[in-house]
Amino acid sequence: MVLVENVSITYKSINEKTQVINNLSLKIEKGETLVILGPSGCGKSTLINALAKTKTIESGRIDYIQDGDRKALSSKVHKIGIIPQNCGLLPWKTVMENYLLPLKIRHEEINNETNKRIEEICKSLDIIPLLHRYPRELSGGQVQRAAIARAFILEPDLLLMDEPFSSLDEITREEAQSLFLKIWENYKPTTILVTHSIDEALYLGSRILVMGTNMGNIKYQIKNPYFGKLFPDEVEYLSIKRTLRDKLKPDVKNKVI
Amino acid sequence: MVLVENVSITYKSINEKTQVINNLSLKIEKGETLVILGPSGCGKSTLINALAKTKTIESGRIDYIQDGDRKALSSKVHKIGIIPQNCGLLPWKTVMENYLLPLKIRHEEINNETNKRIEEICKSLDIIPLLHRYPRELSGGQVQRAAIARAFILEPDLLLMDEPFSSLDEITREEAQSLFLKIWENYKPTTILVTHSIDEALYLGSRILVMGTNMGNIKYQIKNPYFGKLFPDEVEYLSIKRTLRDKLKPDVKNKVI
Amino acid sequence: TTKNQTPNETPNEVQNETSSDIPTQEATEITIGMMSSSDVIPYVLINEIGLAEKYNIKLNLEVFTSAKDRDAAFQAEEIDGVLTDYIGVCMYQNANFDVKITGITDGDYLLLAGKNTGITDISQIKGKSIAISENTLIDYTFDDILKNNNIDNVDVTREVVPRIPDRLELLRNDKIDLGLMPEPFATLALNDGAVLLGSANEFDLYPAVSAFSQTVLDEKGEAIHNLYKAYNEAVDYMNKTNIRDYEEIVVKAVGYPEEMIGKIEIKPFRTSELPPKSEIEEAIAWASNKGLCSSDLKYEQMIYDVYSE
Amino acid sequence: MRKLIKQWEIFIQGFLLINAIWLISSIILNINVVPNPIDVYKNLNNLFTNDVFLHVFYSLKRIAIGLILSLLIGVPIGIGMAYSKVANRILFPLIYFSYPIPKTALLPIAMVLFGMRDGSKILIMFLIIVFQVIISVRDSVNNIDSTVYQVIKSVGANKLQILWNVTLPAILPQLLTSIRVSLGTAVAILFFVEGYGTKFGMGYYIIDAWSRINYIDMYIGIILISIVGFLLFNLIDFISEKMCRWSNK
Amino acid sequence: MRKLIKQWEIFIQGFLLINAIWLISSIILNINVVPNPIDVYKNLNNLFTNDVFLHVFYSLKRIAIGLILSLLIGVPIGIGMAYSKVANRILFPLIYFSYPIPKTALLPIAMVLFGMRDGSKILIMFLIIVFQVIISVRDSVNNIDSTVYQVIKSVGANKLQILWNVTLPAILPQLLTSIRVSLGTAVAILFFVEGYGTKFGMGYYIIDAWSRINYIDMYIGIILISIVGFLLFNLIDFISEKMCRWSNK
Ligand SMILES: Nc1ncnc2c1ncn2[C@@H]1O[C@H](COP(=O)(O)OP(=O)(O)OP(=O)(O)O)[C@@H](O)[C@H]1O
Ligand SMILES: Nc1ncnc2c1ncn2[C@@H]1O[C@H](COP(=O)(O)OP(=O)(O)OP(=O)(O)O)[C@@H](O)[C@H]1O
Ligand SMILES: [Mg+2]
Ligand SMILES: [Mg+2]
Repeated sequence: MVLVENVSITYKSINEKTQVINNLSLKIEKGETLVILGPSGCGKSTLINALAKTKTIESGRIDYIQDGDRKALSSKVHKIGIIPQNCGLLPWKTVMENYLLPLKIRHEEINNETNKRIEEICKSLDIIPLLHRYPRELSGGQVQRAAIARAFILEPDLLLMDEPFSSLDEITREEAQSLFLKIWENYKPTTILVTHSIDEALYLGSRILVMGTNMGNIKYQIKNPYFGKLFPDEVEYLSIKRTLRDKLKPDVKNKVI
Repeated sequence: MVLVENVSITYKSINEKTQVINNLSLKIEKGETLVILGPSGCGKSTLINALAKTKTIESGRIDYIQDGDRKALSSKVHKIGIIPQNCGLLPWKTVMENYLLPLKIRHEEINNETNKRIEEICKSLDIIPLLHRYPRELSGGQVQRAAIARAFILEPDLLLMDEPFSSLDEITREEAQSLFLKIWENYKPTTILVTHSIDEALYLGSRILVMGTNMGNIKYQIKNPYFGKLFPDEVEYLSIKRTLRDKLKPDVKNKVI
Repeated sequence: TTKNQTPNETPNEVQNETSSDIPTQEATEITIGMMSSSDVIPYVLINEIGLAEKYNIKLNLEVFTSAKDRDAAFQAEEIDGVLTDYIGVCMYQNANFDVKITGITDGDYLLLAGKNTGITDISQIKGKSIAISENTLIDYTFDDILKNNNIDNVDVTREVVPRIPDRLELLRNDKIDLGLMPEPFATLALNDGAVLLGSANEFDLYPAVSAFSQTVLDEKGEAIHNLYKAYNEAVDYMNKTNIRDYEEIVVKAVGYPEEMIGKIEIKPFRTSELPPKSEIEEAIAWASNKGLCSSDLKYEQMIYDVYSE
Repeated sequence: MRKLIKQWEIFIQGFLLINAIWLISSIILNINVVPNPIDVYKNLNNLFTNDVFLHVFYSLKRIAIGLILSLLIGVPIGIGMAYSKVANRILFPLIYFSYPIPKTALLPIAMVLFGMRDGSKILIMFLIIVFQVIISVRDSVNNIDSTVYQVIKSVGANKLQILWNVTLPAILPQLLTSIRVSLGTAVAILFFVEGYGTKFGMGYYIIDAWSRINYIDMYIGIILISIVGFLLFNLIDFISEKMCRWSNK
Repeated sequence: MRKLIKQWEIFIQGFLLINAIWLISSIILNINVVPNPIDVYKNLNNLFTNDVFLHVFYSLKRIAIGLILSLLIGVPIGIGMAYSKVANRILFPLIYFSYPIPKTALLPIAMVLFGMRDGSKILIMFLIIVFQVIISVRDSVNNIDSTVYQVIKSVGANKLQILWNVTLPAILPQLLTSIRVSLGTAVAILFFVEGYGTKFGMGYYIIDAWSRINYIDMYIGIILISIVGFLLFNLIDFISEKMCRWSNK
């Protein structure tokens, strides 16, 4: 379980200080897939980066509770996998080397089984012919698929995904989504997924959370009954969809002013 | 009218030569908005870059015909606006400076009217408070909106957009899309839009084109009767959608092998 | 031509002749730092004609291209002694580096005028420019030449050019009017048309000396004494032998251009002795006047007699 | 204002640190080539009787002209080599052959051609620095990510506009590094070129003291040159901060 | 194979070009500090009677040790200054103060400490180059885009792993530039440090000829040093090509 308590995050530039998240508290259960929706610029990526320990928080704490044992979430102790919004492949390593690096850093043995897993994931994402290319020789969607594969290969305890499917065509996206579900079924990583697609949120999120524009406030939360179900044709599905859409709209008071 | 004739494009690296587009011919009518769909990595961005003159073509020609006068398409003669997949904002210029640069290069007077237009577009895209920031101080979606605004401000004759709305939440995206339609209504730029969303294709494309995986072949083309119509609830709409989805799927022979 | 003769023919004979008294104990090593000039000829000959073995010393000649480098090495005790001059020793003393003059060396410094300057006599140098180094024996020598010719030195523009080859080049290319140069540069300039106006030796000024640090003198006194014996023998050899017999050695050591072989002339050298007191005192006066040393410096502090035994 | 105070703090702290190291090593080594800093500072007034400002002024003038000339000529050549295949083909071997030539060995030529005043001094300085500038500009232009050109090329910018709006800002951080490095080189070259044909300059001051074996004065000169160098480096840092605000971390 | 032929083509073309320029200027200037290249080449056999390989070998040895030492010490210091606030606070003023000191003025100290053989030579070379390396490494680490650290930090890499997998590859192109520049500097310093305490080295060869006013020999030495330099630069280009395949354009 990941516990985010009273977290505030600011960006500092020379003459400005922008507070992006103020006093956010959040609980992510073990094995849950939490989807975060929110208007552009509300602080979703910032939160993901804070969880991945790549953005320092100003105040508050982020803890990881395992078997009743509460520890500060740490990338050294806990296995965190991230797909950043810019994909984060190292340009000087081939796709394959990019995969092997996190495994090497975590001192994971690369045995037959690992190789088989890597191959399977790469096959599902259709990137086998790209494994020996450098990132700048890939198309936008190929980079994204490569980043997805890297995160999945790591088998992290905490999986953070920032708009991972945004540059994929519908077919490829569905394949990637179902791959995620398969992997999640397999060993149930705690997952946080940022997306802009309400359909995707309803398909992949066991819980859905809508952030507001106001310093990372949580406007709305819902347990999702349609988790893992593709194209449910129910009336209630459409009504949930509509609610989420409404919640995504800017606050009325902002509109009036 | 833009005429693409027998165009072939290859990428060269030290020991490899990858042909991406082979012998593609294409005609884009003046004032048309052509949407290109296609599986990830099929060569859409490559084509866009070739049209923008930022990727040299190996053979073939790309011409622009105006009033019966046929000339090679040239960024010096013709006004080309582009939103590349990575947005292409110059990191050392603020958002505002990024807008003014293309205008300055094209020697356009920056009068009251221009200022008003800039303000209007920025207001619609909700980026007024970001105008004095540098690109690295923006969120993913904000960068994308800034890039959209830059292309719209230029009022180009040929507007090239490579997945311009992919990082926007649904509400912002719809606003951006309707802004595009408004601008298009206004002075009818010839537009090529690459997208992964079939809905978006049907909303924004007067013609839709599906590229295959095989060296940029055109698998399918359709005049779109639903151009500019949001959420049409017709049976035929759904059937077109289904057709497009099918066409996006990899070729059967690939599947079998 | 002379070029093809074996230059070591004569030296070998000397070696054979002297190899009879084979040294019993190991030869003491003496390293001397020097810059290429005709002063070094006897030292080179000590090695070349086998005098080093005879006097049981191992003489290393370390050639420097800049006086600053040489001084640095001297202070670092990398070398035992140097070929320097009165002014140099004054400055060593002033820097609390106890260096003693142990002998004189021979070599002349020629005042030359560029071929296109129209100067033919030293009285015409008023208002002209000279390439010179500051606070060195050249500086001192120039002043001395002027004084001996009763010329007020204020009227000559002194341009500091540290490297002698550069001075020669400036003189050759009419960028400067005058130069004061040792061999072999003087000969080269003369060959090129420069006009000789005067020289140091002409007024019996021999400012160049060999010197050792007091520490080394204490440690290797015996060997240094032998060195001067060898030096004197080398000078005898030079003065008695036809220059053509050892010309190649001279050309190499001094750095004459090869085409000078067969034309080189050398004045007779003097055997080593301590410089006269009056000259040293004059040099001290000059140096202290320039602020290079204290006027309290005494002749006795500056010299060391290795010939006493 | 607070920034200024901090700058001074760093200056003083660094200065004290250097002097502490110096003091300790002069005590440990106990050789007269490393004089005790206290002795040196006791004689600091030498500096002011010695036209310190003239020395600094002359040196700065030479550095400024040498550096600016090198940039004016080196930057365009470097960019040209990176962009133009033809220019590269001609210039690349020329530069690779002439860069290793020890420029100080060309002093006779420089003196004969430009005299022994500032002309030849600046020529030598220029010849040494310009290659450093050319190489680093060429390399940094080659390392620019080609995607930044996309938009500006698509609006039909000409070469000059691309240069001004993309190439120069993109290489600016490396260019500033190169200027820092060149500045250090330029100061060091003073020591060579002020050894002849002048009586002014910080380099002259040090060489003169050295040839007089006056280590106290020599170290006074070194202190002077190191303070002036420090201030120049800080000036570049200041410029760099103003000009690279966009990448400020 | 074809590449090799092309390399040779460039080599020969550049060599001829340089010699053409030289020939023309020797004719125009008509001063004996610029001898006619034809006279020089006529005497080229001097080189081989003069232990050319020993000269090259000694110089290369000094350059190699000096450069490698500078890299071994300069790269970690530069990285340390960029990453650690404390290290930067202490080192930054120290370096800004000591970079401008003309290192050649420290020769007396270098000789006292390391003798007048290769020890002091390499020390002087090291002192000159290490600052260039420190400054450029520090600046290039500071210019690394912080987003490249994201993924590696999130998997809990330690400092060393980050260094090896991100920092070093990220600065590699600039580091290679810095090595190119330093190499040029190192070759030029030969000319200073081989002026004392040795009878071997390309610098010695040139200085010796210079002080004998033997311009023919001096130019032979310059040709030698420039060919060796050219080959060294090409070696670095070769390494650079192998190591930066990912950014190859
Ligand atoms: N620099 C390069 N070197 C080699 N191959 C490249 C390079 N850039 C792109 N490619 C290849 O060219 C093909 C087309 O790339 P392009 O970027 O045009 O695809 P795309 O249709 O835009 O895909 P996406 O939807 O993923 O953005 C891809 O298969 C890609 O791997
Ligand atoms: N380096 C920075 N300096 C200042 N402000 C920043 C910086 N990075 C991000 N911001 C601001 O912080 C806010 C949150 O950014 P963040 O990237 O978290 O948004 P987001 O929710 O991920 O948006 P998107 O959906 O567009 O990716 C934005 O308003 C952005 O302008
Ligand atoms: Mg984001
Ligand atoms: Mg693309």
